[in-house]
Amino acid sequence: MEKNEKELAQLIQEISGLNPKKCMKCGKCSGACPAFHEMEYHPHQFVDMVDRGDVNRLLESKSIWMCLTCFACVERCPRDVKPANFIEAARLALIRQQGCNHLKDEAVPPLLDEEMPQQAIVSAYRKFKK
Amino acid sequence: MQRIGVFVCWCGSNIAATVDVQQVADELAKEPGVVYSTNYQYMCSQSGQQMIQEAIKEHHLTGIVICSCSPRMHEATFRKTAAAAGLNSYMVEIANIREQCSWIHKNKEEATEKAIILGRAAIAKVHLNAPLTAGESPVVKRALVIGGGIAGIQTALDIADAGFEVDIVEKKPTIGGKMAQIDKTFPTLDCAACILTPKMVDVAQNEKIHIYSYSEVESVKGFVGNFTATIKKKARYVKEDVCTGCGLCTEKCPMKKVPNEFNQMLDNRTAIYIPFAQAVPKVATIDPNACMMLKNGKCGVCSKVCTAGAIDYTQKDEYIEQQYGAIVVATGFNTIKLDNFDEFAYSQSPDVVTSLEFERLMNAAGPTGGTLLRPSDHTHPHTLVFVQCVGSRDISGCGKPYCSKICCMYTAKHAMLCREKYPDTEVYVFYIDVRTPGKNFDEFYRRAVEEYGVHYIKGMVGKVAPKDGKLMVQASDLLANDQLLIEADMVVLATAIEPDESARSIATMLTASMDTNDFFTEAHPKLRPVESPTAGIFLSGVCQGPKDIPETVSQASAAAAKVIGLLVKDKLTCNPCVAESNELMCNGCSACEKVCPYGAITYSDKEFRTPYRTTIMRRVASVNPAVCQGCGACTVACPSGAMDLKGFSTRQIMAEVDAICK
Amino acid sequence: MQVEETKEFKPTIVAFCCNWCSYAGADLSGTNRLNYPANVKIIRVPCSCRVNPMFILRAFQRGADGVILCGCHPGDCHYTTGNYYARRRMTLLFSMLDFLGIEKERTRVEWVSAAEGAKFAATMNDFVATITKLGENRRLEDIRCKKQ
Amino acid sequence: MVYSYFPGCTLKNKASDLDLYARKSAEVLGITMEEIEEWQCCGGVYPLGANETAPKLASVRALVAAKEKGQDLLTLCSACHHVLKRVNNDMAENENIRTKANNYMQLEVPYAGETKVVHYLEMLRDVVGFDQLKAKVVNPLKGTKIAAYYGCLLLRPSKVLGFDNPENPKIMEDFIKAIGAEPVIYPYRNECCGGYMAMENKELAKKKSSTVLQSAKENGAECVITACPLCMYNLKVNGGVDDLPVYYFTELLAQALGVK
Repeated sequence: MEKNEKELAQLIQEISGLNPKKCMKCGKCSGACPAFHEMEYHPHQFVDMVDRGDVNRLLESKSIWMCLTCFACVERCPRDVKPANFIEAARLALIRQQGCNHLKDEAVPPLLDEEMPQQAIVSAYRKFKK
Repeated sequence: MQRIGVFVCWCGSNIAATVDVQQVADELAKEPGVVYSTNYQYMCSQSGQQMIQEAIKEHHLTGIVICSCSPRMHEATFRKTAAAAGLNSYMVEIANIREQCSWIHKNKEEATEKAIILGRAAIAKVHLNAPLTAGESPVVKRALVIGGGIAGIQTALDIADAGFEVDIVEKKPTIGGKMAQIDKTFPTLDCAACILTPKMVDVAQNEKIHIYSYSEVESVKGFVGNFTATIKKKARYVKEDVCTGCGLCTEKCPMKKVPNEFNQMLDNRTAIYIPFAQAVPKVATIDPNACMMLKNGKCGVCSKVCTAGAIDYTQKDEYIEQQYGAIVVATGFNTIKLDNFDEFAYSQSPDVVTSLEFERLMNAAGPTGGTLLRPSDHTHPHTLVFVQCVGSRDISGCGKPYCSKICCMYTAKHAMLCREKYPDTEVYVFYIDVRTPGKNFDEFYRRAVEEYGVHYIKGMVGKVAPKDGKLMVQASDLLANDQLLIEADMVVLATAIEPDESARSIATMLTASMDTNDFFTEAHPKLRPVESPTAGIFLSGVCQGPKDIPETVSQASAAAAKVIGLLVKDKLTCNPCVAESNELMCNGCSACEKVCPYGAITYSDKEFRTPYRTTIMRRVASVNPAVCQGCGACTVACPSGAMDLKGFSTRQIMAEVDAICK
Repeated sequence: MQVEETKEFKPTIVAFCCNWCSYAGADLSGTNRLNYPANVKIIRVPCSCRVNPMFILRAFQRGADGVILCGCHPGDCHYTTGNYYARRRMTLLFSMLDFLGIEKERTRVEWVSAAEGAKFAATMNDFVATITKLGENRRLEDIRCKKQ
Repeated sequence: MVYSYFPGCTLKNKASDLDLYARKSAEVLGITMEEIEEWQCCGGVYPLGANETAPKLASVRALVAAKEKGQDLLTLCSACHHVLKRVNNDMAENENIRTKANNYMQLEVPYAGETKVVHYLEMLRDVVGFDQLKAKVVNPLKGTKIAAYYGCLLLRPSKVLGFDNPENPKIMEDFIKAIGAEPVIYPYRNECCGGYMAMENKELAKKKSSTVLQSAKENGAECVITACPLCMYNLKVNGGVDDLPVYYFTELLAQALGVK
């Protein structure tokens, strides 16, 4: 069954287990984010979009796949909002659906090189697909 | 057995229209103990009151019940009436048959029945009433002000103006507090020293005010009107009454590398020092942690150069005991430590400063003589970044959950002054919200933007990275939805403020309550904002919550007015409806003491007789009736039923319950 | 078939109101002529924290069908913290009463400010309706105390 | 002191140096590292979703194994350390996850976060002591200017990891001093290297790692040390600063202790 946008936002909140309303929109997350310029929507917007239920645009954008999960936003947030967790929840809401993996198995081999540690591959698998 | 009189009021038709007053009077006349019952058109009128007084005398009544309007309306009236007829005013009970009966019920039968029940409850209660006398306690006509900042200064001046003695206890060597460190004041940009130092001089010259500088309050005992405080005068190794404040010692002292607190550690002072030129009292103080003479007996230069002979290396701490009628807390604030905010590189670069440090850097009497120079290399900065809300509004545990209130305005001031003095600078302010409620405040902020060209950016700094002597400021610009990287010369952090570290121990000493942030709680957040719930303790300035100078001064004067209102009284009448402990039943468990919001309950060991002519020492609670406000929290906390509330005793309330449920 | 005439059930309800907020709120609902049933009888106490759990047990013992405690809103207590004490004590008492089989709905704590006359009336109307639906309280009533 | 040791997949393969030198050094320092039997991959990343229990089970197994031996659990790889510590914290504090994980594991005694997870650096600081370490150094790296690179996973979120001040850490700097070298403080030592994005978005990883290395170099570093295989990869392959070698901290430790 197709979920409408509001339900999807609700689902993302549920997966995150967090409350986006705690955000006071200071923007420190976006001030701290090292991947900011890779994103169309930025950490403070993630939180806001989930809160407002405006998530279709977010889930379609490449932004959610750009998060490095470096926890700079989590560490520095004065309100304990944890933007990174919302980003991950948005990813999970997507990749838990059939055929929605961000990383396809056949796409992996060309991305590898001799030196690449297992850790990178395992992490990327965990972060990008189910 | 009481002889009770019942008086049912018609209140014109207000009661009589829906309640059969005759029937009520008749029914209540049948109650045990009721010897007289009547009804009348207007009980509160002159003739109604006269009727009550006559009945009291004629029927030798020991208690009366008035069935009328709410006690909130006329309880005081009828108490006076009773007292005038020689009946103790606490032998009066009101049955509220207007607001809580005739006005809300339409059915006359129902309303009459309810009025009778309410009357019965009041009769049941009055049976158990005992005459109460409001106690009196004397008032010592002297006030103690803890803290000598602008709040303490203003409070002391106002109290002294009314003719009362005031003592200011200040832990630093001089009064003046934080305001003395500030350069200019918003929104008028007066020089802080120009408006503060005359007040400090007024304090020094006022005969009614005594300053205990470099002193701390050691302990406080007693209660409203009658506190006893012990003040510790710390040894300053300089005879206060001999020192002329010439400052020669401070010039000659060889120990010149002591961080200077007054300049926020931005430069150094000597071991013997006078914090600043306009200090009050203008007396030198020796820092025992830095003085070579005090540490290892080698030096003594100051003593040699002092022509007045004021230096005394053998001075000891001195303790002074003094009585006070009222105590004002004006302990003020400090900026928080920035250990949890290293993303702003405060500990890594001297060019990242707090706003209070910035005040000193802009101040003509500051370490740079008022020329804005970077602390690292003493060069002129061209790009300055101000960061708001550093540690304020932070619930992550790193900072403070509240808004520090003053930062928006002082940052606007700093930014404006910066642009005014140095038009070649670029000034950026990163804000979350700009909060400028206050007279001429928003206009001031807008002037900073519109006339002085300060760049206000909605967003927050995420990281400051020192690079090649510059500071790379990475921040968000939420309106442009962008992340900026600004190459700055200085970063100024609007650091959150917190209550002074002494506040908690002082609150404990005074049994004054505090909130979770260590701000003192006021007796009522709206209606009694300058009083502590503990009687006789008053609050002035930031110790109660963040506030700016105008607000602090108005609160200080308000606190002074409250103190004066207390000190003009020769005696205090106490509310007689206070808690009372039955010592025979008390088991000394402290449960009541813990719930008492006023610290009215104390424990003492008392000797009791036991059978066989022996005695036993037991710890028992006693309530100070001058301090108790009569809430009754202790009565319920008491596990042994020893604690009761006069006027609302357990038996009285039970009797009402019984009467209603019968 | 014999039809017994049943009397309309009119519950007895005791309301404890703190002097500073709720009692004033009750007065205000009177001033504004906002009706609520006559079953509610108010006992004035200085603060909600003066209400001993014993008072409530006593009321039930003596035949009350419902007891409601009204105090100042959290943070507004005249005595700073009294209503917090009351809230804690009542939470414990009510859960014990619940355990004893006294329906949860028979007891209630409400915050009514001096300005909330309408809230006071609405609360009482609702409470009386609830108790009326529940019927007579038999569980704790001491029949020895009952007047025949 | 005997530790249960969780090496993790990368240390068995690409990052075998990190593991090898750690073991050699531990021997000198009187620390025994007992590798947990049949350990499973921690997953590399800590699952952030509130309702993800299964991906945490591998870590719980390792934690339980250490608990059964009555030992603290020693880790080396930043990622393993991060995941194990956070899962352990969940087991101690998150009732929902604890209940689910315990139901799944069917242990005789339920696990509630009793094991202490210790990073090798923490062990050096708190158990061996940097002063003691200094005393055991035979080849002090005199005068070498070393930049410590922490990355993200060791430090953040600091409330759970409790490793060091997340914005101004000093544990690695103290380590550098202990082995006789000179630490270089530079602002980007706790910024991300690009992490697992190295696979999908190499450009981003390049940008991030070169910022780090350039900052280290500008501040006079002669080499960089790290505790994370992925950081090592990014700095080396994507960092773009060829004349700044990157080592695992254990390699320099072994060198200083004379067991390299």
